[in-house]
Amino acid sequence: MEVLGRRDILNIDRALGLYRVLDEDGNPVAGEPSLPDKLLLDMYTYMVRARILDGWLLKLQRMGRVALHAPNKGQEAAAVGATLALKREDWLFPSYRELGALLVRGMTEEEILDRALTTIDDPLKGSDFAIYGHRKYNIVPAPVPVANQIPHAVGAALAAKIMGDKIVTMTFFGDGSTSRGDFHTGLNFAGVFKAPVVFVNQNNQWAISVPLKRQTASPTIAIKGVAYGVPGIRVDGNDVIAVYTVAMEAVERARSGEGPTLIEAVTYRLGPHTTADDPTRYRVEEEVREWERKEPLRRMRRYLISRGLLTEEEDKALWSEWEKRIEETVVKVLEKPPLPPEVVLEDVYEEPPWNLREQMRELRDSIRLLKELGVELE
Amino acid sequence: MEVLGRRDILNIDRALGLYRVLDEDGNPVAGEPSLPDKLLLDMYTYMVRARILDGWLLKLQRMGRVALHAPNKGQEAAAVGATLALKREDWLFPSYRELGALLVRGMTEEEILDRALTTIDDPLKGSDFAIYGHRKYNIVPAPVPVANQIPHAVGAALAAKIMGDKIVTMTFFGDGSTSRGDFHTGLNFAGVFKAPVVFVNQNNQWAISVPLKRQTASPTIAIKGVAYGVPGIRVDGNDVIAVYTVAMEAVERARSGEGPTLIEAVTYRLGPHTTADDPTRYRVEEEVREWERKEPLRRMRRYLISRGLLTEEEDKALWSEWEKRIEETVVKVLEKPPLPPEVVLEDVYEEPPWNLREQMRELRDSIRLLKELGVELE
Amino acid sequence: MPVMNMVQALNQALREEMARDPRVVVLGEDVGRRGGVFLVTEGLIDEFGEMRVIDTPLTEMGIIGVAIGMALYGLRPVAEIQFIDFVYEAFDQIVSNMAKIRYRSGGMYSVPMVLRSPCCGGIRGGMHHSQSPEAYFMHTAGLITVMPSTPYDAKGLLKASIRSNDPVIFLEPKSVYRTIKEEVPDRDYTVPLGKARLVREGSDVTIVTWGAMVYQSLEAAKLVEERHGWSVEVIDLRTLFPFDRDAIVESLEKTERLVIVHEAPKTVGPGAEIAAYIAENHIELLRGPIARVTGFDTPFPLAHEKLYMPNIARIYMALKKVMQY
Amino acid sequence: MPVMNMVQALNQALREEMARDPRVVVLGEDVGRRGGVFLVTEGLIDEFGEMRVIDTPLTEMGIIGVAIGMALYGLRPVAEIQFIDFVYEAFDQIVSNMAKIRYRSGGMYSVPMVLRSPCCGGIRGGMHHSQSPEAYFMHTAGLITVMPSTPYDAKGLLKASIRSNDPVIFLEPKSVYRTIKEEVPDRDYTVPLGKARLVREGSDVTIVTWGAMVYQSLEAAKLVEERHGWSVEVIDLRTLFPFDRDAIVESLEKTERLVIVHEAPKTVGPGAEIAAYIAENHIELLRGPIARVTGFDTPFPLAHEKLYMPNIARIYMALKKVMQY
Ligand SMILES: Cc1ncc(C[n+]2csc(CCOP(=O)(O)OP(=O)(O)O)c2C)c(N)n1
Ligand SMILES: Cc1ncc(C[n+]2csc(CCOP(=O)(O)OP(=O)(O)O)c2C)c(N)n1
Ligand SMILES: [Mg+2]
Ligand SMILES: [Mg+2]
Repeated sequence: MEVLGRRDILNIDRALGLYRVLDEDGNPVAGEPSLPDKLLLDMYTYMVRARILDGWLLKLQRMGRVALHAPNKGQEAAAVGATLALKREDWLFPSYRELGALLVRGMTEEEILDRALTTIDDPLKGSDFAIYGHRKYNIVPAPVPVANQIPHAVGAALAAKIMGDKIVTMTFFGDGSTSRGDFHTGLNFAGVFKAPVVFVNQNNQWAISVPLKRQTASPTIAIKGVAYGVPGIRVDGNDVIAVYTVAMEAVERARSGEGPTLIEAVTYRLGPHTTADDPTRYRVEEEVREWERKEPLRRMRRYLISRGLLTEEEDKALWSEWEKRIEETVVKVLEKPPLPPEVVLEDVYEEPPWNLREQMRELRDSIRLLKELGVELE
Repeated sequence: MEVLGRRDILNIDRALGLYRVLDEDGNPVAGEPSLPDKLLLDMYTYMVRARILDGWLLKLQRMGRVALHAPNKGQEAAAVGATLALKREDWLFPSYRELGALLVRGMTEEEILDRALTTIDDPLKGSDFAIYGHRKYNIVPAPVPVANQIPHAVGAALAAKIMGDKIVTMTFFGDGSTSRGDFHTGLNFAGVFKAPVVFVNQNNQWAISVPLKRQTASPTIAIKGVAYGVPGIRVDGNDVIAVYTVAMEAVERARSGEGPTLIEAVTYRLGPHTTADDPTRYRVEEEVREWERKEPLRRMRRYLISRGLLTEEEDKALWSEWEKRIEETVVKVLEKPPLPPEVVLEDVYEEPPWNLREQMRELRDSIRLLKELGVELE
Repeated sequence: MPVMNMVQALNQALREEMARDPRVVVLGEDVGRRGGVFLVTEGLIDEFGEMRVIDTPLTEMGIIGVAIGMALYGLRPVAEIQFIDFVYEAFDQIVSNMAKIRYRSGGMYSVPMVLRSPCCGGIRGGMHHSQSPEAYFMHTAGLITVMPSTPYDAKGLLKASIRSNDPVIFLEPKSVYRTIKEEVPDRDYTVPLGKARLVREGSDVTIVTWGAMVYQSLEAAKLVEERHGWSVEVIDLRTLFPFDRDAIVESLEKTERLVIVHEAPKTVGPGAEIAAYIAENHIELLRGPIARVTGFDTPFPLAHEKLYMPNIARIYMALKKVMQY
Repeated sequence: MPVMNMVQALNQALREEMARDPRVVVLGEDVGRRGGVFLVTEGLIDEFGEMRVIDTPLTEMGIIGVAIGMALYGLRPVAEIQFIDFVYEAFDQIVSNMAKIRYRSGGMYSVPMVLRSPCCGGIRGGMHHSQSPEAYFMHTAGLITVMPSTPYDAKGLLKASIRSNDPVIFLEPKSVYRTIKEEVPDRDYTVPLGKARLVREGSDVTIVTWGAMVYQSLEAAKLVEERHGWSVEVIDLRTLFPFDRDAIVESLEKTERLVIVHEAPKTVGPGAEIAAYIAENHIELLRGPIARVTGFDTPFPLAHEKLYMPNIARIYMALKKVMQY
């Protein structure tokens, strides 16, 4: 039997393996990583900020001020580690569970909260929940239909290639999202055209209540790259240094014209799917406990302390500083006025056609009448 | 680095290799195949019939009697070999390029021609071109949007499993079709649910003008099964015995509950994509010449003759017998009246709702008026 | 008779149909252990097992494509799309196959399946958890499109849909899921497809509506009655295609005025067909203009959704317009 | 001025826009060497190279999804769908992204792209090579939908579409591709989006139509003129959304009678909106019923397509109905 001589491109070992720098307790598994101290501390700080902000969004949802939130807890390392590999001019196509990625790109807590609370300063003008983005940071706001953004990241990468820009695009998506057509088509185009894109799969084991083994019979997510000629790398997604390392490699490959990479970051969603979910219906507590032990902040803190880059006291100070700063931001944002009703009819087209101009009149008349009738609609 | 211990399911060697029983000149590559003489002769006869019928459909299209035809020439072995592995009660979900598969299932030339010419006996009542099917033979007529039928084959297979029927479904599709979402989702469902389905990819190297390497960067089509936990087998699609052999294995696996298989039958479309195509625009003549040498009928005839199962004279007789029979059928079918105009409004629902009843009146009135006006609309 | 909300009524409909007919299976994202995100399929997996209550991978195209294959083979699948806003990945399967297989096969094959899904706004769901895309389905020949507004109708219509030999798009206005409760028979009954429900009798103007807008329309009807003494008839269409034209015409024969209220955007929306149907076939019945009160021609917004959706003020304005013409 | 058919005019429009603006790229199945199955993109790959004329894998979802990403980044992609009947796999990308990204991003991002595709019947294309799905797009807020009926308009409208900062669905009636020839300027010009074209002046009845149905309508107009002396005005809408309501209303002020002719199926079709718009805003202009002559509410058939599509007899019947009311 003649066998095609191209097994090398399959990258099978890396796609079936699990790359790690730290073990679950924060001990280096194969020698000390050689990254600058500041970068290591930044990684941790971003994760801390994401964790605190995540908690606030949860609280604000319970207070009825945020429509819905998709908790990030436990997945901070994948978002932060991967995004840190990007340059300022690169583009990010996130999903709805990457607060840390937004922070790394430079988005502020205030901008994120404006968005979540649809205040007058909401950069996305109240369009949808759980999505974030900002042109200023080259972050395209995520579509809620999962995986939709994957071909966009590929298209933007190809556009950059066509225009001769040496930028890279990166997109995040979950394990469940790999079942969608968008994943298939995005990876396929990227493979065929060698698009400078990095696919970051956050394999958090669940798509709401559907476990990974019901999602795919593939041995790993990373190996799916084989179907597209896209190298796959499986990495411990709770090890921020490991994620950063493989992301750097992927970003450099992309930037140097060698094409796309599929990174599977193996992680776990410690919280509910969203604030509307009740995970006790479908998963056992022990599983959560087990992954809590492996969660990324604990691990990184232990490592930083053991390496002497952080003391227990400094860590406490870091947390309380950010807790205070973010709380102050929350208070400030809570006091902002809401978006004006007219936003409902704006930004459908560059210029509103006649139907929207008429509907703007209808909207304004209806608001006047509602006031007259004494009806509260919010 | 810890590596998942499941490399076995990847079936990499079979998915990257090329299974053959006969070489390009019809010589057995590894010993005499042990199949009954009658079966070997049947394989050849079905291919001969398909080849002749294909030629007629081409001619009938040029005569303006068939709206469009997708030539099969060069691909007869994949359709015939794979379908011969099915039992009567199994279900077939073909594409538009498998005349041989229809014949193997028992469909007659007359039924196929009735369909192609939309005569009064057209079993599908004039609905579309290039598609064939019949409930009598468990053949579901193909949708023209490519790959659409793949999830249907999976769903039917799952339904059979749920109902406890020990049947297998088989579906055909081209290399281009693997880029569509339907391929992705069909393979994924089949893998997750171990559906008793056999996927037969006719990799004929082209999707109209798009060559395989522009379709996917995957080293083979068969290896794509890895992404779904579906074993892939790559086979010489112009070697009818080889196709039959791997299809039998896949059908038996499916029937015994072991799940789906993806067969890549490597073949070549010798003719234009359809009667509306002009392949000289995009491919070179040498390529066609090269594949003509490898075409399946020549190869099988040489083998049968060398094995003593067929003489040159018998072969001539076989061809002229079928040429005569099919020509007679063509003549008969050409004389049949067309479908009545009312079919346009039938079979939308089980019972026509009020709008269709009214539109039937409109149709009849318009036909009367057209006659009165002396306008010919066909 | 037990009092139920729509979720309970739908759950019971599924349970009864699955018990009655072994060909009925349920599939979709999170329909198993999770019981669906709105719990419409709660408990079914315990009663009917994993073979008949199937948690699927996350792909609407796959759910519908596979359900079509199941229906072709002889099952009666009820496929859940978690929110109708996610149905578009399946649009090719719906338009090219679910709707067309009977026609394509000259009547030899059919696709007796139900696509059921929560739809419409009113729960702060934002752009992709609030849509009312019924117009797309109504425009697609081969499909039946249904939207109940009450628990009673929900149960009866779902059962009728499952028994239909034609494919049904069954849309559930999620804002009504738990807010409306009524007596629902604990036994088998169906509500026929294609028949509207007269919700409120009136003589001056007819509102044709469906889903959650039935309740907004009733409020507006009360308001104009109080303020102006106008008597408003409200018709709940229930089946959107084929819609009950007789019920509309009968009402117009009395009222001679028509307001159509729906959440879907206006342009080429479902209301356009109803208005066009009347303007084409019964213009003589009308005293003046037809009015449409609809979702605006924008994506569904997160902020100010109640201003986006038809509300009492906008319906009132329309009633006034047609009454004072 | 050179005489061209629509294929040549479209080809020239693409060529000129690509030369004028390096951001314009073309992508789709077989658009490269093959020049598209109708040769609309013929020769472009030789002139602009493989980076700007891109043969894609066979997936409409990918073509549109990737084109959206390109447009986000700053290109102006013209994505070809080989036949509009295959667009549905891309429907999620179209409805959820192409149409909504401007809104979703509060105006920060836009998707200046064109989806162009041969549409409509008349060439014995059968169920999946003949559809007229414009209603789906017209109902989707955020999209502009265009269909030219002449080579001149095709060139000018395509150029305007490529320059539009909003996403445009550009539908090309393939039965007209090579049958109609006219003088087309060899130089740059655009035909503005949103403006109808008065094709034939008349005073008794207005036909609003577009695409290939312009020609059927003209034949029917001639017939009734000869037979009955009725004077028929024919308006080619050209842009289907936002449609030129002023042109329609102006004509109705004169004729007071309206017939709408389109190939798309009737129920919730594009004609429903035009009829509803008039019934809602200008009912006082009408002397009698509006009539719609449309594709039947079935899948598009292979057999007897000319009976399925609006033809001279059916348009004649409708004109008679509204004239003799
Ligand atoms: C197309 C689509 N279908 C369904 C949903 C509803 N939904 C939201 S998130 C989700 C699960 C996503 O799982 P995964 O991709 O693994 O991401 P995770 O939530 O685990 O981060 C589902 C089904 C959706 N948002 N989009
Ligand atoms: C969804 C869809 N897009 C486009 C087409 C037009 N088309 C018909 S066949 C074809 C190529 C199919 O290639 P492949 O799957 O390799 O099958 P082959 O024709 O080579 O047998 C294309 C693009 C189609 N039928 N369906
Ligand atoms: Mg997940
Ligand atoms: Mg092919």
